[in-house]
Amino acid sequence: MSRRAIAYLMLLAAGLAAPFFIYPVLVMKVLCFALFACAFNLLLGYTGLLSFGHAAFFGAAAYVAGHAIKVWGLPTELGLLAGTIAAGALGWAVGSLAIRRTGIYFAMVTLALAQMIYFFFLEASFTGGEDGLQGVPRGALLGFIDLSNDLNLYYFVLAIFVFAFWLIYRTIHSPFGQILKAIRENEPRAISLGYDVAKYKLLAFVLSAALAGLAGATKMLVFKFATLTDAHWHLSGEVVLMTILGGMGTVFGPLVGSSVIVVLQNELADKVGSLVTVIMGSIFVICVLLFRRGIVGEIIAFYKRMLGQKA
Amino acid sequence: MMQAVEYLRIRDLHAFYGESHILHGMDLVVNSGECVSLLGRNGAGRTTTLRAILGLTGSRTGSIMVNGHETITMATHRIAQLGIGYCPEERGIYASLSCEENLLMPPQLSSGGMSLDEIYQMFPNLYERRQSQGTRLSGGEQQMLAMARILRSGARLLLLDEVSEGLAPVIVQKLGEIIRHLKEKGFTIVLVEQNFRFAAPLADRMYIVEHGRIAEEISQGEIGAKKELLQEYLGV
Amino acid sequence: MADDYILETDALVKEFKGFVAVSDVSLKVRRGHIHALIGPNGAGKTTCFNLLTKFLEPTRGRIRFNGEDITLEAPAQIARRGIVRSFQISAVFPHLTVLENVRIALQRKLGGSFYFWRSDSTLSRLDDRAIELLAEVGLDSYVDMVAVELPYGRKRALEIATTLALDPELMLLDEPTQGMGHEDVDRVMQLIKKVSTRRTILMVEHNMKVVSGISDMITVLARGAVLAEGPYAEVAKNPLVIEAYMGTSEEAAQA
Amino acid sequence: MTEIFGIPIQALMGQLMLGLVSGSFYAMLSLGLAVIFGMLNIINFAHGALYMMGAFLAWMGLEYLGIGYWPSLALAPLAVGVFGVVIERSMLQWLYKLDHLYGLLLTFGLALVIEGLFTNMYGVSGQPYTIPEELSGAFNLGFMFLPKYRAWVIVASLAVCFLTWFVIEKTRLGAYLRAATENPKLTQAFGINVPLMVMLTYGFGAALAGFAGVLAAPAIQVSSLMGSNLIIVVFAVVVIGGMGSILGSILTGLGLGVIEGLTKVFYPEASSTVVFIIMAIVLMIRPAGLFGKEK
Amino acid sequence: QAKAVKLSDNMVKIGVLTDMSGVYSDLGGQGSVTAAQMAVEDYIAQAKPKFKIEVVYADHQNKADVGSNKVREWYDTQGVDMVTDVLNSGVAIAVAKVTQEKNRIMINTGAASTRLTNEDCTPNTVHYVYDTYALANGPGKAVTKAGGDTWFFLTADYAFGASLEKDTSDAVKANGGKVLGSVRHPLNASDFSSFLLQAQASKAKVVGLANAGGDTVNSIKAANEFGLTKSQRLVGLLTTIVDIHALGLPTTQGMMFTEGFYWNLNDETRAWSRKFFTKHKKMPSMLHAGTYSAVTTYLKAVQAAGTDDAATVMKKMRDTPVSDFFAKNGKLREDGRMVHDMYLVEVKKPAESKEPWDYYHIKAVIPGNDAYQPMALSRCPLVKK
Ligand SMILES: Nc1ncnc2c1ncn2[C@@H]1O[C@H](COP(=O)(O)OP(=O)(O)OP(=O)(O)O)[C@@H](O)[C@H]1O
Ligand SMILES: Nc1ncnc2c1ncn2[C@@H]1O[C@H](COP(=O)(O)OP(=O)(O)OP(=O)(O)O)[C@@H](O)[C@H]1O
Ligand SMILES: [Mg+2]
Ligand SMILES: [Mg+2]
Repeated sequence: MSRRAIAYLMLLAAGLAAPFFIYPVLVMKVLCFALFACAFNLLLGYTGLLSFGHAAFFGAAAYVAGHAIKVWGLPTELGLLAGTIAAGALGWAVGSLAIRRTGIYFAMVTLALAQMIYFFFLEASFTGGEDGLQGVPRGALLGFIDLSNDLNLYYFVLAIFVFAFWLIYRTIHSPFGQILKAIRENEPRAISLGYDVAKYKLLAFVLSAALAGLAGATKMLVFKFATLTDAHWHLSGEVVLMTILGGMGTVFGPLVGSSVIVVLQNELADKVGSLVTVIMGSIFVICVLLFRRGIVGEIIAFYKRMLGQKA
Repeated sequence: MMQAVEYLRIRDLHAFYGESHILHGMDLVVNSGECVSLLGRNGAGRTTTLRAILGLTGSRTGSIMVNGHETITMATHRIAQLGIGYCPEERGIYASLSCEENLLMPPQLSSGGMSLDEIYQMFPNLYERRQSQGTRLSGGEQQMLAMARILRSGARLLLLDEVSEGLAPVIVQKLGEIIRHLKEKGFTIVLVEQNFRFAAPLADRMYIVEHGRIAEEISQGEIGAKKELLQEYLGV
Repeated sequence: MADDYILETDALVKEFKGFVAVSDVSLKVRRGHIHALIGPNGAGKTTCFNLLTKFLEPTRGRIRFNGEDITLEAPAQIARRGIVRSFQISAVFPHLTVLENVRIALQRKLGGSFYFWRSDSTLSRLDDRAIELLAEVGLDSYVDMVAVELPYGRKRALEIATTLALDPELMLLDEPTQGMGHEDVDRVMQLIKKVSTRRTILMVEHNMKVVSGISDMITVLARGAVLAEGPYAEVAKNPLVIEAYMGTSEEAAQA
Repeated sequence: MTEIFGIPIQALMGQLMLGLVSGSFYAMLSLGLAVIFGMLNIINFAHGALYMMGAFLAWMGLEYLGIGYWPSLALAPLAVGVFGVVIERSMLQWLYKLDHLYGLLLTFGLALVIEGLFTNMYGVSGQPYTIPEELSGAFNLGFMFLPKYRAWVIVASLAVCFLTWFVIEKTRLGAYLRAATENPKLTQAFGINVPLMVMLTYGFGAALAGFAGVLAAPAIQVSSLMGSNLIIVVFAVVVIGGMGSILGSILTGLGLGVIEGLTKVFYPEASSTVVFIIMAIVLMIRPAGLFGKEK
Repeated sequence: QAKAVKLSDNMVKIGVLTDMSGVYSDLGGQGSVTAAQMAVEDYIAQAKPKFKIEVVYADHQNKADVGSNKVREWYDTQGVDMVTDVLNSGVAIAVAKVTQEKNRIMINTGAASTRLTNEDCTPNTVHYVYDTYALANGPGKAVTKAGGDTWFFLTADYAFGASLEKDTSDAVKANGGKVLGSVRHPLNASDFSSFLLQAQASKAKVVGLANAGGDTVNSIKAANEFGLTKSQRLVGLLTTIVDIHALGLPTTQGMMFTEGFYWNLNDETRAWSRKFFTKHKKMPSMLHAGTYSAVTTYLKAVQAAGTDDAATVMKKMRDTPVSDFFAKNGKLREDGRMVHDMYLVEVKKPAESKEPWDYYHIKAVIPGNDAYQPMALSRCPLVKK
């Protein structure tokens, strides 16, 4: 077995054992944000597109899934699916407009469209405004596994995460992923080779949006509510930070980055009082100045240097 | 004849891009009013030498004397202010400035630069396209602009990197005349060239660069005699 | 025979805010030829290329490829028809390896580029073909190098290999030898000659050695319009061309 | 009385006037952002925090040192400018060669730190700053009472904007600035002291934000969060105007102020979203913004 | 000497969940934590209980997921028995659900939404200090009766804004007044002058500010600048002493609104507040005083019930009226509402203020039963009709 496979298996084992050592709801939250960041990284790290409105997909899926389960009484699985599809569809709409632009303008178009979506959620009655869509039942998986039990839910969430993570990994390392890389590297050249660049970008955008939606819907299920913070641009910014902090364009970076941020948010909550923003801010400053490649990126670079010296 | 005055003296110059070591102890001298050509294969380090003179590479060590000043520790703009004009390989035309603004951009370093009229006379193409955005010019027009731009500033030492590249033969021919003319006016010129036939008649001396150091020095008079050497190093 | 021409343009015009960069160019490129486009700087050669590949929209005029009107098609579509270009400023995928660069091009013919659920190891069957192509341009010893690290001349060679991978009917090369040393120029020249056997090549070139050495037909552009056309020997004697482009000195004429 | 869509024309004029006032703030702030983006290629997320600092410094000057409004108008921006220079030297200068993303992240972190520190010291509900004696009261314009202070804001901001535009677009210094923006290394190789220029530019951009802050202090509560609410709108303004375009951000700032003002009358709920709707539309039609140059 | 109490883990743990760094941090924040700690110290000193009491606190950063996750963790791993403060309605409702699920108690002293005691009521929720209905109802009635019978609203485009506006309008209409119009502004609007101009144009006698925090403060500031206060009366619907302190009396004089507590009401309130002031350097808001009172009430109930079992303690609290410096005639209803007297206040002129923080004239004491939503209108499923 290859070293890499062993590493993946060990991670999986850690994931399976985690709820017995760490508070499971916290781990679930980490997994949801990690999935969100991984989905985002698919776009930023591998396609070179910086979306500044990804929270819109996260939030939209949370609302749709919540509404579907709570009001329409859909089974949990279908509710999540509905949320994911809704996010993907929204991603398609936003994406088809946004991919006509590049760079900072792309980021701004996504931000603008996301703000409009946010405005819709603010005004729409089914979202409950700032009070949120609350009290969504977790339901039962396949009709008989009770998800209100945290441990049952945990393994369900873990399964979702592993599936999505695999899908992202697969996408990156697929023929499609190769083309994405080529587009990121030199777009005119990719066009001149006969690739319809817009279509590739759009598919990447939709995939990323749908997976971000899956993350949002799952988070909704864990906490049983969806609120406006889920669709706010602050969250769009946060996911950028998670990705960069962990290391963009690395497979594990977003996982690490989101864990750090979620755990910090949780841990600092009752320790530093009003200094929490100062501490978070300092972390970003330090990260940009000293660990530019992100945590995972720096580790990889260090590892490569070590290898280089030995060779 | 007057005793030749050293205008540029490079001793044991090492230069790096990040971790890659590109120049391995360059030594060369250019006298005032002289035209010296650096020849060599692709990637030999000629461009890097020019960039190192201006402090545009990564770190560098050794000694670079420009007109009697040691510049190895100076900031780029201070070096340039000693009277150096640089025409880069990639041309470096400013997209945000018009063709004419591009021409006017380099600040006056000393008196004795050419006037705008003189320059337009030399390069009529540029006059025609003077209102055009800099990077909208054709490849060759940009090349001319890059060359023309440094003639205004009053720089006495010109570092020219592949100036004949991408130009029509007529223009190349004219460029040769211009360089000859500049030499007459007393400019000191370092000419980095791929095009041996272009450089050979212009250069008073030639250095052949190989793996980041000087492999050979050939004076104008020796070209005929050292045909074989040139063949070996350059394939001409 | 009319359809002996693979590419025809019909009074092609491109204006930039009143400035006419290409005016009334009717170009005919014969199948199987190496056709050179030369002319003084700013004559409109690169612009012509941009029009042919639709990186720019023509102001007026038509473009026909194999007898079909392609004036209104998108750049990627034109590439899929078999017209592939190289760029005046080097264009590789800098952070992919040399092998991957070529594979990106090969992959298109394979189909399935949208299959994000499939493993990229399915691409390894393209490796042999890619290495073959790289060997043709003398890059077979650089297969695993990242493209940025290649010296300039090799990058141009890689670009040609990538273009060849698409097996284009018509190759457009914009100054393929610019910035190359003599040895490289010779090699690229031989390479172009070699690959031209099964296809048509339209190239822009200032290096007269290359132009005179391998081109079957030459079109001279000046100020956006066609100044002269014909084989090298004929064009080179044309006094208009000598004045506008070639110059008189022996040095410039054969550098 | 004449009416437009059910609104008396007089009231509408009043609203337009007010739109112009808030537009003045947008113009000043987006101008600073545009200058910084243009020169340093950095999307300065800390701009809102610098604006807040300007206001706070004015307030602190009055509270602790007894420095009045007029001296503050010069001193506070100066102090913010110096602070900007320190930031540039100590942090930003290492980021120029990198992607926009890093500058954005660093300044975002800085904004959090600065705002967090002020919150920690002064709470969030803010501090009052009274309008200087000379500017209290109002002009009767016939269709509305325009507080003198608001009129002063328009005048001051237009003056500052025009001056900045003139220097950058019409002077030699401006041409150096634009050249340095595009290719700093080469520009330096022509003998221009680019690092110095870059440093001063950031300082100047920061000072502009500080100046806007002092102008805002008497009009709104001086609070640690006053900038963070504004910053994202100001971004939108810069983008609509065309990244880096000086004239673009000034005109767009004023224009959007007016449009937002009208939205406040016809569909007030959407008044903070309208900017983004316009941004989306503009970018669809003119990819590089209204005044931006396409490459 | 206190009698022994049977506890699940021999300890009573109280969690203060609040906003420590965001927009509401002056209203609750560190002050709430201080108040809760004071309450515990005072209780230990007076009642000398046999059990240990501990206070923990956390910053929910105004994010419902951070808040509910923290509370969940408190309940699951730290044995917290009661959470308090919990301002921000989104967070509060989420926490209420968790509290019900885990069968603990939330005594909410911070959030404004009436949903806590209506649609989203639970047997484990106490809503202690105020809600939008009480804030709206008082001035709506009193001001209208006093001749301010035409109203215009400046409403934050959020659920709390809408419900403030609706409840006030109802009260205004019920008392013969008229609502001339309203304008909905986005949260954290940068400039209010435009909205105020519209209010001015309406010629209403009263302008109701159905917004909160920075928005209220900036509305009031602009209202002064545009001379609106000369011809119209400003009524804050969610205004607190924190806002008045931030703006100063010259700007706010003459405003009217409802408060749940005023430090300078009587000797008892002054005594407690001065003590609080020495610790917090600011006079208490109604949230701070309410949090102190809530913690004390809870501890007394635990002692009296002899257990920390949620249902039993809740029952004890329902059965025992609250009477302390914060609340006279306080009674906990079935829907979770703690009903107590509210105060209609008017802001003093600068000249009338005798000392720092001396800001209000008490215009009326609104008896709890008038102040809060009558049980008959309750939408809480727990209320048997
Ligand atoms: N920015 C850079 N980073 C790393 N390596 C570089 C960089 N620029 C150039 N090099 C390397 O330095 C070496 C010398 O390059 P240089 O550009 O000086 O060559 P040259 O002699 O001018 O050749 P050419 O004809 O290609 O211009 C080459 O191997 C090149 O790959
Ligand atoms: N986008 C544009 N906007 C305005 N003018 C342009 C634009 N592109 C090219 N031009 C002008 O059109 C003319 C033709 O340019 P083109 O690049 O086609 O020349 P070329 O023949 O390739 O020359 P060279 O051999 O120097 O590369 C030039 O004068 C150039 O300034
Ligand atoms: Mg070179
Ligand atoms: Mg060209």
